[in-house]
Amino acid sequence: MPLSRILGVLTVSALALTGAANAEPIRIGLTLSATGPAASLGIPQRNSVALMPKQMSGQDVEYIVLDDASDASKAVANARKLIDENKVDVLIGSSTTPAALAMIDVAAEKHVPMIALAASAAIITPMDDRKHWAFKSPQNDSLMAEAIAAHMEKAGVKSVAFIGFNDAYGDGWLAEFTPAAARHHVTITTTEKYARPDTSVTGQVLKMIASKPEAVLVAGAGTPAALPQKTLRERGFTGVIYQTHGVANNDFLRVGGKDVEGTILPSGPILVAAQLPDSNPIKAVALDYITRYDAANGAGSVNNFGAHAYDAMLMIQGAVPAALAAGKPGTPEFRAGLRAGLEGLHNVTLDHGVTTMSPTDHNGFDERARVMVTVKDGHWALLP
Amino acid sequence: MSLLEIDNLSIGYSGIEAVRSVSLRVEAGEIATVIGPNGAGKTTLLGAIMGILPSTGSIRLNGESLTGTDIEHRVERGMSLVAESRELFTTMTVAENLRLGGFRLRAQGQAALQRGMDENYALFPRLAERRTQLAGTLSGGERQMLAMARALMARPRLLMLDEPSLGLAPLIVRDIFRTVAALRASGVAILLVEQNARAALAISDHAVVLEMGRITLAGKSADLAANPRIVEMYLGAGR
Amino acid sequence: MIRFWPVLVIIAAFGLPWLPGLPLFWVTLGNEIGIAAIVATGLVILTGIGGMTSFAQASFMGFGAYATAILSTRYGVSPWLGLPAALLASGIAALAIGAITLRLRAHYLALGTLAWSVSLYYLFGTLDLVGRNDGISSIPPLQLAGVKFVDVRQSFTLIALALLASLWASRNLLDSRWGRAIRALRGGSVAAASFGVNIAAARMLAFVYAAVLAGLAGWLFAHLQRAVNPTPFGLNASIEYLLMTVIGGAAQLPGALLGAGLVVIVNDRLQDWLPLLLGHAGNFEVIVFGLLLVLVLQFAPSGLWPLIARRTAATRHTIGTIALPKRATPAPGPALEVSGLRKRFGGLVAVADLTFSLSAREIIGLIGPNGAGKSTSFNLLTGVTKPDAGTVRLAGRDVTGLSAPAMARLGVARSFQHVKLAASMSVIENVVLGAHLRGNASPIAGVFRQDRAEEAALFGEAMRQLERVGLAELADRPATSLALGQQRIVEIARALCLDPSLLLLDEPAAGLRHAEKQALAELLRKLAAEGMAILLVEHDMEFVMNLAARLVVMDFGTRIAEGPPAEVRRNPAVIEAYLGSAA
Amino acid sequence: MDLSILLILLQDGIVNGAVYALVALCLVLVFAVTRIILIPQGEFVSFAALTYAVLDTGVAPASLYLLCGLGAAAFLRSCWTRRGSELLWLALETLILPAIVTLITIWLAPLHLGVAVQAILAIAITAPLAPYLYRLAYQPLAEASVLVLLIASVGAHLALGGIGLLVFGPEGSRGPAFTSAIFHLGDQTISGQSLWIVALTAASLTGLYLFFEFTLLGAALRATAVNRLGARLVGIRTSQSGLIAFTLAGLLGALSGVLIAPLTTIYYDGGFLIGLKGFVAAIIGALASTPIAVVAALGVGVVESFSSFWASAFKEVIVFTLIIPVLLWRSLRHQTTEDEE
Repeated sequence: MPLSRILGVLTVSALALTGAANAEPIRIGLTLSATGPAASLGIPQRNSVALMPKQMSGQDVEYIVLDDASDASKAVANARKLIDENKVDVLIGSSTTPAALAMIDVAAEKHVPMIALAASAAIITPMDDRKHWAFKSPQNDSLMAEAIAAHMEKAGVKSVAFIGFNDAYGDGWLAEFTPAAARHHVTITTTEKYARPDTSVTGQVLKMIASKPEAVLVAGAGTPAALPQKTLRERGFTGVIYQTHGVANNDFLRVGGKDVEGTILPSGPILVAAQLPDSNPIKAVALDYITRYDAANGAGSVNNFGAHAYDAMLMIQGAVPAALAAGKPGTPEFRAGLRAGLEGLHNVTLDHGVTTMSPTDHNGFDERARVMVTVKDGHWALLP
Repeated sequence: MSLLEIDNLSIGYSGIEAVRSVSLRVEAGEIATVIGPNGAGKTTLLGAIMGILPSTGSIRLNGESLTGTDIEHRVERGMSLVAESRELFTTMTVAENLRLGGFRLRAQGQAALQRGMDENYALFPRLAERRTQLAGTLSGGERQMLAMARALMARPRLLMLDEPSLGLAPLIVRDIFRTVAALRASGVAILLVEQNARAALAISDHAVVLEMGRITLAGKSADLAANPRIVEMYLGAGR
Repeated sequence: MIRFWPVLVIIAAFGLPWLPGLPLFWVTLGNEIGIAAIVATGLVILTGIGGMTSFAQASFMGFGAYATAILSTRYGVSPWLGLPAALLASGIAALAIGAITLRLRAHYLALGTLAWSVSLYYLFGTLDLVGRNDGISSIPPLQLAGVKFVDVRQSFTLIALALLASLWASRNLLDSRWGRAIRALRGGSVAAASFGVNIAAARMLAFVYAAVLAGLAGWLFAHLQRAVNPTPFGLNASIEYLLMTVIGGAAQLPGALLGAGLVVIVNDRLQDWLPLLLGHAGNFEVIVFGLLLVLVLQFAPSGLWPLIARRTAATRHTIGTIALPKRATPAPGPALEVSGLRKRFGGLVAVADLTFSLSAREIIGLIGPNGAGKSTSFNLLTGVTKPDAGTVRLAGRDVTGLSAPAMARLGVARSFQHVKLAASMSVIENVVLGAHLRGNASPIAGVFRQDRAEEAALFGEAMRQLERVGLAELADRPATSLALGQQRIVEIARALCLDPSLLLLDEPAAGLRHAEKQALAELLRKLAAEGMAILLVEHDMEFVMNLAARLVVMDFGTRIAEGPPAEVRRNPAVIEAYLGSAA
Repeated sequence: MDLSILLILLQDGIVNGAVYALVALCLVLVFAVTRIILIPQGEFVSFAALTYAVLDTGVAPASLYLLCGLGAAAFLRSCWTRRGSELLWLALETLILPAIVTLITIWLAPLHLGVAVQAILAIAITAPLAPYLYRLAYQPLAEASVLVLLIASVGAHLALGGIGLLVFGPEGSRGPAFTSAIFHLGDQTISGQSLWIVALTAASLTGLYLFFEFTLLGAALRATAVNRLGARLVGIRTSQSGLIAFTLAGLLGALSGVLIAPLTTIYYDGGFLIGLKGFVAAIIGALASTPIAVVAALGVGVVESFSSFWASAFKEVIVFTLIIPVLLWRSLRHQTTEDEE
């Protein structure tokens, strides 16, 4: 049988298969880094799935959660599996920037919207055909980096030493913070790296102290970010220490103890939701999530990362009415409608801020999405 | 009942049957020897009796079946093998090698261990001189002595010796054979595998000839030494 | 039908993914399996067959992936041109790393590659050139005639063809002159070196070949995933490829596919089934996977493929009739002169001042008690061991201290006291190893099957030698399934394949029956008559005394007597030392 | 870089190196006796550290489940192949012991009896995991090749890593220091905890030395390492030797975990990198020589400390590439013509 004929026959039979779905629930597929180095991000995100609504706009919603072990190729495989096997309408994930970057192409190829839970602005900028289908719920690193640099300038800090994770998180922060610091006339005296499981950062800390900075910025996530700070204090550094929003959970306070008192960091408002003025619409949304998360996972267990996943769901919830108008769940029309709906979100309040998306901005946060926070008496305190 | 009773023992590895249906007996307090050409399966036979190589057939020591048990169990039951390759602990001292030889009797305490060491030093004075030397630095003859002494430390009921004269000077070979002969007095039964057929037949009570994995002749050593075929094949060249 | 299998396979590669009713995700899984299987195929050759454990295969995959990613994103080079670049990048990386690391043996090598793997992972994550930890994204997909390979079905075809090509090339390689050298590395490298195989080169070949396959996988990965970053090229990934290979059955090519398939599918299914079983509370996949891995190894320590196919059918070899060129018949005169040869091992003098000579057309017996230094002398004469003092002359030329392959090149062939045949090879494959130096096909010729004429000639020669020693009908049997005596004869056939001028045989008659011994003696006489010089170590006095013109008797590394058999047998020193005196 | 920085880095390197030394020692010991490359050694370190940290909060740690579970699994796996006469002893080791440890922990944990009690409990909970793991994963594979044993190690490491995440969660913890004392030596400060680490490492090394040199059991272990067949021929059960080696590895691993817990934050998977660095040292010691491995471990600690000062981004690259020349030098010195396994 000639090859062209075989291909012809096969193509016809493949075509017969498509377009069968109807009256389906809305399927949301998540690939999260629930194991591996980014597990401290992925686990609260997975825990948040349990809090998500089972219905949106009267439609049943089904969540399918997969673990990508913090591995980009696994995340891509998961994305394909969720789309091809589970027929999801929208993807959420993954937790880290490299994994989210790798998923963009699958989303674009399959015409399925995805909402990344990673911070790097590179996921959605510069906007092009590939990123047409990509959205993201965490604030851009640049927004946070800008806030830190601005705070430094306001506080009269002229020089800062940088120490970050030797991975995408640390790299991303360094890339964003360097221009932000320049804009606010802050010099970076030295940039150091360390690995998440390192047992000692004495060498880096000595190098930083030797460069005589007025402040230090630690770009790490979760408890590992406490190590440089503890070592700095141990070695007698008395300047201000800035952290990133990646540390915003209670484990950081537990491990950091008295050494993290006075730390300054930018964060989503959720971290200090109770301290927000009642006029802030975010307060109610965030407190609702916090209450339910803590009820399910133990008091004080809430953190920023879980809320990013929850925010992704809130974004979808906001876009579903538009999508339903375009088509039934499970159809390409629905997915396209969902994408358009996400892009059309206007003044939607999330745990981390208020988003207004546009064809060029698939994150949509403004200044309301970050507050400056400090650690006072072992608790997070909102800075005016 | 003989001390060691082997019936229908066959040993095969990598597809070849190296030893086929061998049966033999060793009586308490006697020396038995297995002679035969290179590659006839002599070492394989001892390996199987000791449990190093898997085999089919029956092996009984003092009436107790050892079929399917491991090496360590057979040591516990009173077998000792001095392997052709000696298998010494080369980076340990002579004294440590001997001490470990008495591992089977560790429950009897330090005094018993020391007594055993003294006896063996008496049997092999050369070892006493070298007790702090590493086994790997000993000469060939001394290694053989150490291997035998280490085996004797376990106070075995059956001592198996694989080519004890291998690569040793005639004078030392003579010493070793004298020692083997003398051990008979201590009551241990000995199964000897030896290429030096003349020496082996001279000190043993019974002998078997193993050729191509089969026993082709068996009998009293003195008879075998006089058997014309044996004389031609294994002894004859000397005349 | 069998002859059309390539066509069937290609039809499957194109048609399978379009099969009606086949879930699309299975195709995705198939792609994942295919890429992993290509890497694992390299590991079969390197680890399972060559005996070198590598923890760096994912790193080599990284070299390939990054090479094509950089070229296609920064320089706009066509992805198709990225393929040779990827293969070259991983090959060159392997060559450089191999040059530093391959001298290491056994587990040192394994851990050396582990160190490379960790350090390369961090290097990928630190270098701007490769996009640091974020890696490189927006890699263009492959295109053919305007069609972009973005759909997993199209990718499947491409991956399947690449995998088939890898398996085909690997099979060809294993079935070639250099492939036999690689197959002999495990357990037979001393023997292989004695027949002129450059062991270091064979090791490097296996290392680079496996890396190039990993580079191919990396190229596919980069253009199908369209984003690369360090994680898929880290230590964990390397370990996963290794465990796929071991689970599948490290020593067989199909094991690579089986292992890759099992690991990928089990991982995927666990992700689906475990939450149903244990709830969503935790991630049990990795725990269950780890336990399964241990259990599988406990029940099948040599992998699963051997359980499925007990033994791959023997490869058919074309037996050519064209004779290989022969060495010029040596001029009469001393073929071998040994004087004052000496070797110590630690405190033990194994050979002390050994002196004797041997002419062409002469058979000499070297006798002495076990451990007298005969085998050591053989190793000294064949270059396996270097002497401490003394000289060895071959046809008048000083060859003292030459390596084993160099000695082989000069026409010295040998057999071994402890038979050294590669267990994984058939009788004729072992024999043809002896003719290694009489062929000159390169590994690349082997991979592309351009060596068939030469191979046929080599196998023809091997067959002739097997016929000569009377074992032709056993040619296709696994070598180690023969009786020990026959294995010794196989070694003689292998030695004859070298077309030697000097033949050293270590106990060739041990384990032979009477009639076989007579046939062997006849053969040796004939060989001597043709001009060969033969040195025999033998315990069988009847055999050696009837055959040898002279006997050299050794004891404690020294020559204690020399002369015609009848004379030696009356020598009192010989009687004392060897033939045994009463205790 | 001035002298005081140099001294601080040196001190830091030695303290970390001391922990690597304990790990390296276990790897050398286990490999020599059993031919197993014990990748899960790192897990013993991190599990002990995390257990120690949890105990400080006055709560009975979830690792007790692991202890009892693994014990029971080891019991079942060993029953399979065991003769009846040994069952009692086996049950004592794999069932009764974890039960006792669990009861004592539940009783003592809320009482806040101080770091010494917590440290001992943490070791008692973690150390037995090693022999259980041996019974479960490796004993049935005793005669397998080094490669197969290595892959089995990978399996054990994967499973334990997953369990670690389940039991301890993704975030790290720190344990309480044994002492908050700080000593001043010129302008140098030395923390009491560092001295504890160096002292206990030295004590463990001495203890091991005495055990190996002066006890019959220690000699039996060395004998197994030197010559497995020889050891079996004098009646030393190699599986027993393996069990003892694993027990020691578990004890020392747990000890290193408790020692390092106050110095730094430990994560469920943090032991792997500590293990890898111990590995580097063990490889330099060529998996056979204890003194070289210890010196190499200290060297790795110091190199790591200095490279984190000079080029922190390339620290791991430097540490792991460093072993290549050492390996080369070793392999050139010990040229062998032997065939590969």
